[in-house]
Amino acid sequence: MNKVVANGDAAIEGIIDGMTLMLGGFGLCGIPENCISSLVKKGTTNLTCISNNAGVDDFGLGLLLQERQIKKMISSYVGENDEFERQMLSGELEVDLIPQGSLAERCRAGGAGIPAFFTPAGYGTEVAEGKEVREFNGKPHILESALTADFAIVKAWKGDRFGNLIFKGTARNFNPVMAMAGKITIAEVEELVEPGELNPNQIHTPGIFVQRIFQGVDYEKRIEQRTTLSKN
Amino acid sequence: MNKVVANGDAAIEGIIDGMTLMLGGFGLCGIPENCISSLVKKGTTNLTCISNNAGVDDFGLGLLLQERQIKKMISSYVGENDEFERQMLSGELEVDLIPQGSLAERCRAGGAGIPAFFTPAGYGTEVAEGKEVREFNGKPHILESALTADFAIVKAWKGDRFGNLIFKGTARNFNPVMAMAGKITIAEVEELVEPGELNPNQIHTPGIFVQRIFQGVDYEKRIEQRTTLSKN
Amino acid sequence: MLDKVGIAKRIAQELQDGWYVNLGIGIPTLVANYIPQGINVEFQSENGLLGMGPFPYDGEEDADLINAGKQTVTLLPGASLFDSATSFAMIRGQHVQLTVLGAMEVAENGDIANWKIPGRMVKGMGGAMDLVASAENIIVAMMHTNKKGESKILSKCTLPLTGVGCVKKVVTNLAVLEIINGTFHLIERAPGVSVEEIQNATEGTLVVEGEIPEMQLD
Amino acid sequence: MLDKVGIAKRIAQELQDGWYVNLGIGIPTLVANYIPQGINVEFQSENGLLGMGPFPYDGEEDADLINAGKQTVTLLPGASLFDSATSFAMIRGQHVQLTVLGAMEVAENGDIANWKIPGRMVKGMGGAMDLVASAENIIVAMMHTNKKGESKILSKCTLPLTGVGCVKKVVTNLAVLEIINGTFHLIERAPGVSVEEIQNATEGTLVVEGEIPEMQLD
Repeated sequence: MNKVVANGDAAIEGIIDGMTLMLGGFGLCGIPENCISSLVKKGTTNLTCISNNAGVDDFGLGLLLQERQIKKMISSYVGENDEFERQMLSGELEVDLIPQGSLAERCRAGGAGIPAFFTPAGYGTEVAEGKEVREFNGKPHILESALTADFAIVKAWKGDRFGNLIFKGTARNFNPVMAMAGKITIAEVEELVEPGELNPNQIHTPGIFVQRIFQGVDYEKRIEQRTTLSKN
Repeated sequence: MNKVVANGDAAIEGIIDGMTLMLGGFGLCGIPENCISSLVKKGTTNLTCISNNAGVDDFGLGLLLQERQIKKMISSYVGENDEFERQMLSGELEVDLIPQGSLAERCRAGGAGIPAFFTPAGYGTEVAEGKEVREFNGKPHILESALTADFAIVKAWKGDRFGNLIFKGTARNFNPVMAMAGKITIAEVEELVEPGELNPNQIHTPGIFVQRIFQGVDYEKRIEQRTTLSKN
Repeated sequence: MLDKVGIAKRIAQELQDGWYVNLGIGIPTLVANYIPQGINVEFQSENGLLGMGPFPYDGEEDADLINAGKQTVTLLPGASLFDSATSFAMIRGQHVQLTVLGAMEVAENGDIANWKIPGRMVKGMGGAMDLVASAENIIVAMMHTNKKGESKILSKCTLPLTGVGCVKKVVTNLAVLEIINGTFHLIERAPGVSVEEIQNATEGTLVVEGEIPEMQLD
Repeated sequence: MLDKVGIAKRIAQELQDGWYVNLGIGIPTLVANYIPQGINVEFQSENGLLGMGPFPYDGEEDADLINAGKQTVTLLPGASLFDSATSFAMIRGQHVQLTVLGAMEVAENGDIANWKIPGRMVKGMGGAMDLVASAENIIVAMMHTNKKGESKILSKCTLPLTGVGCVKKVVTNLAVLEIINGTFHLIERAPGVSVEEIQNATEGTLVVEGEIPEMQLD
């Protein structure tokens, strides 16, 4: 059950041009910084990236956008990234925008063997185009399909050699559902411990969903909007 | 945000004849013992009970069966209860048997605003009768609908006044998904604490899903199959 | 006429004790600052947090604790953290009693547009489509007109929709409007604003019945 | 001929290092006792537990820690606990590499029946329908014949089905069978059991090709 790999470079082995990746995080919170760096270094291109956001110009997925490694983004919100907007409006980058709740649920469905489900979100909007509409309890819903990925890359706070993960604060976000939906799931963690050190009752992502794990280094954990109150 | 009620009797206020209830637990593990006692005492009848199992003859939901308070059971497995089998085979009790995973997912769906989803479980069996079949990735699936209840009654280990819950061991089982699916959700807990005492990162059921909470008494926590090893 | 704070204050009057509330980015966020006395509400942030508190003190900010606007926040006692699927289970499952969000346009049939300007701005819908499609109780916080003075309270939305027929109440810098049977109904005027001013700023059908009271703020 | 322990031992030979395995009630449960040396597997119990260990010592049993058979169990280092929806997400999502379960009947087209005898016994399917519909890799552990000596390895199931076309391998007290293109194929004989005995005990179509080896246990 030992799933430990050395580092980000080793973790992303097997990711090749044209693959579909899921990357956890909300904004810059809870993103797999080490694996993103390794992907930039490796130069893999034509990637389809499923991630709630696209980072900022010089951090997170923005780094892969800068290098033109991403062919298509599947996200719910892509503001706060000028390069993204430029590539999108110019048509260089394909973009599939999905309601955030549908994105989360579609990832979970992909991991849970639910090929499709009905949701009210997006009915009557361009999101519903080409999708089946059905009424339940007098309310129209659209049929959304599961999402899966060749690799899911998530970031956790603590993890053990078996791949059990615990997240911290709102850095949890999409990470647990994406961990479920990867054909291969890579977890980078701030602290890697031995099996038995994490309380079984407090594990957010059971190790069964994780195939590779490593302790990341040099986390910047950049804050997008530093909002504070003065103590005076 | 104070959701505390005095006890089981107060918690079940508003449950009337003919209602649909969800009751957490797997076998006798993690069942809401106090509320079941209060329901027996109150004598509410014609209940539809959604619960993975039906207890044993003299404990758990078996107590409600003995008193003929249950009109219909919606469960996945009902062995180990002679009175249940007798009422079922004689036609006194309606029974809807559902695959365990579909039962869990249908409760979650009910709580999550997903009116229906596709699953492979039950395809080609009597469970699929009257249900839509659709192929995804070359594999037939059936459409299952969400379950909700007038009241969901769950049992947790610890809870706070806001309704946040932490479960222990495998007593978690159906409790979190049923907590989501009740129009009114009652939680009975072994230990009731003040908001702030539970670690926000370790809460299994956020308080938003819970409307009433109380600290139960006299938990018997009966063991159905006491399997042990000798120390020698 | 109200400023953004005024709009937030007026919306805060709608809060009821024990409600779980989701506040969108912008004006809606300000509502948290004006909760009426004696009312306890909990704020849900769709990135996975219930029981959101104020911004942290200088130096105490935590990169792992942000709200849906990516701002650093704190947790109040009784808070809980969860993943995105659970968060939207709360929203889609109608466990959140009130959703407050901004809009570019609202139409008299309850349609709302707030996520895209074709060919120009594409930020994405984030959680807005889930919120508007699911919530029983939506209040839109917005300016009555755009920078050119054109009405954003319309007979029909011109921008790509976020949701259809879902808005029931709108609080603008000029008025409180309710949508009933496919028309806007004027409920309250902002301090010092006349019914005529509101009528002139409203492109959609506006029903004015009887005396329209002025908002009572503070 | 094998006893129940023998069947469990033979199935244990199928385990591969790193697999997550769900063992049904009855004979399948015994498989956990015969894991080959050098192989690490983790057992999933569908009531919400991964990393299931042996029974507790006398006096150390915990009512809050049971397996899907309602037996008291323990946790191994690296175990995790979760709710029923997550548990079946693992199963339905094919994260479990091997499912071992019992059956009343198996048919040559891969159908399985194990949950109901009309008018007589109705225990319910529990998690079996989810398991058989989802698992890529299912081994059925069963007796080749019933108490009356009638075959349970059939051309067509007579009892209500649990799943269709899902069984690929069957280990009985007499033989190891594989289902390939709608027929049973005899792979191994139990010690001391002849091909003819197996043929006589098998109602379904049985393909016997070449020399059939005897199982190697221990």
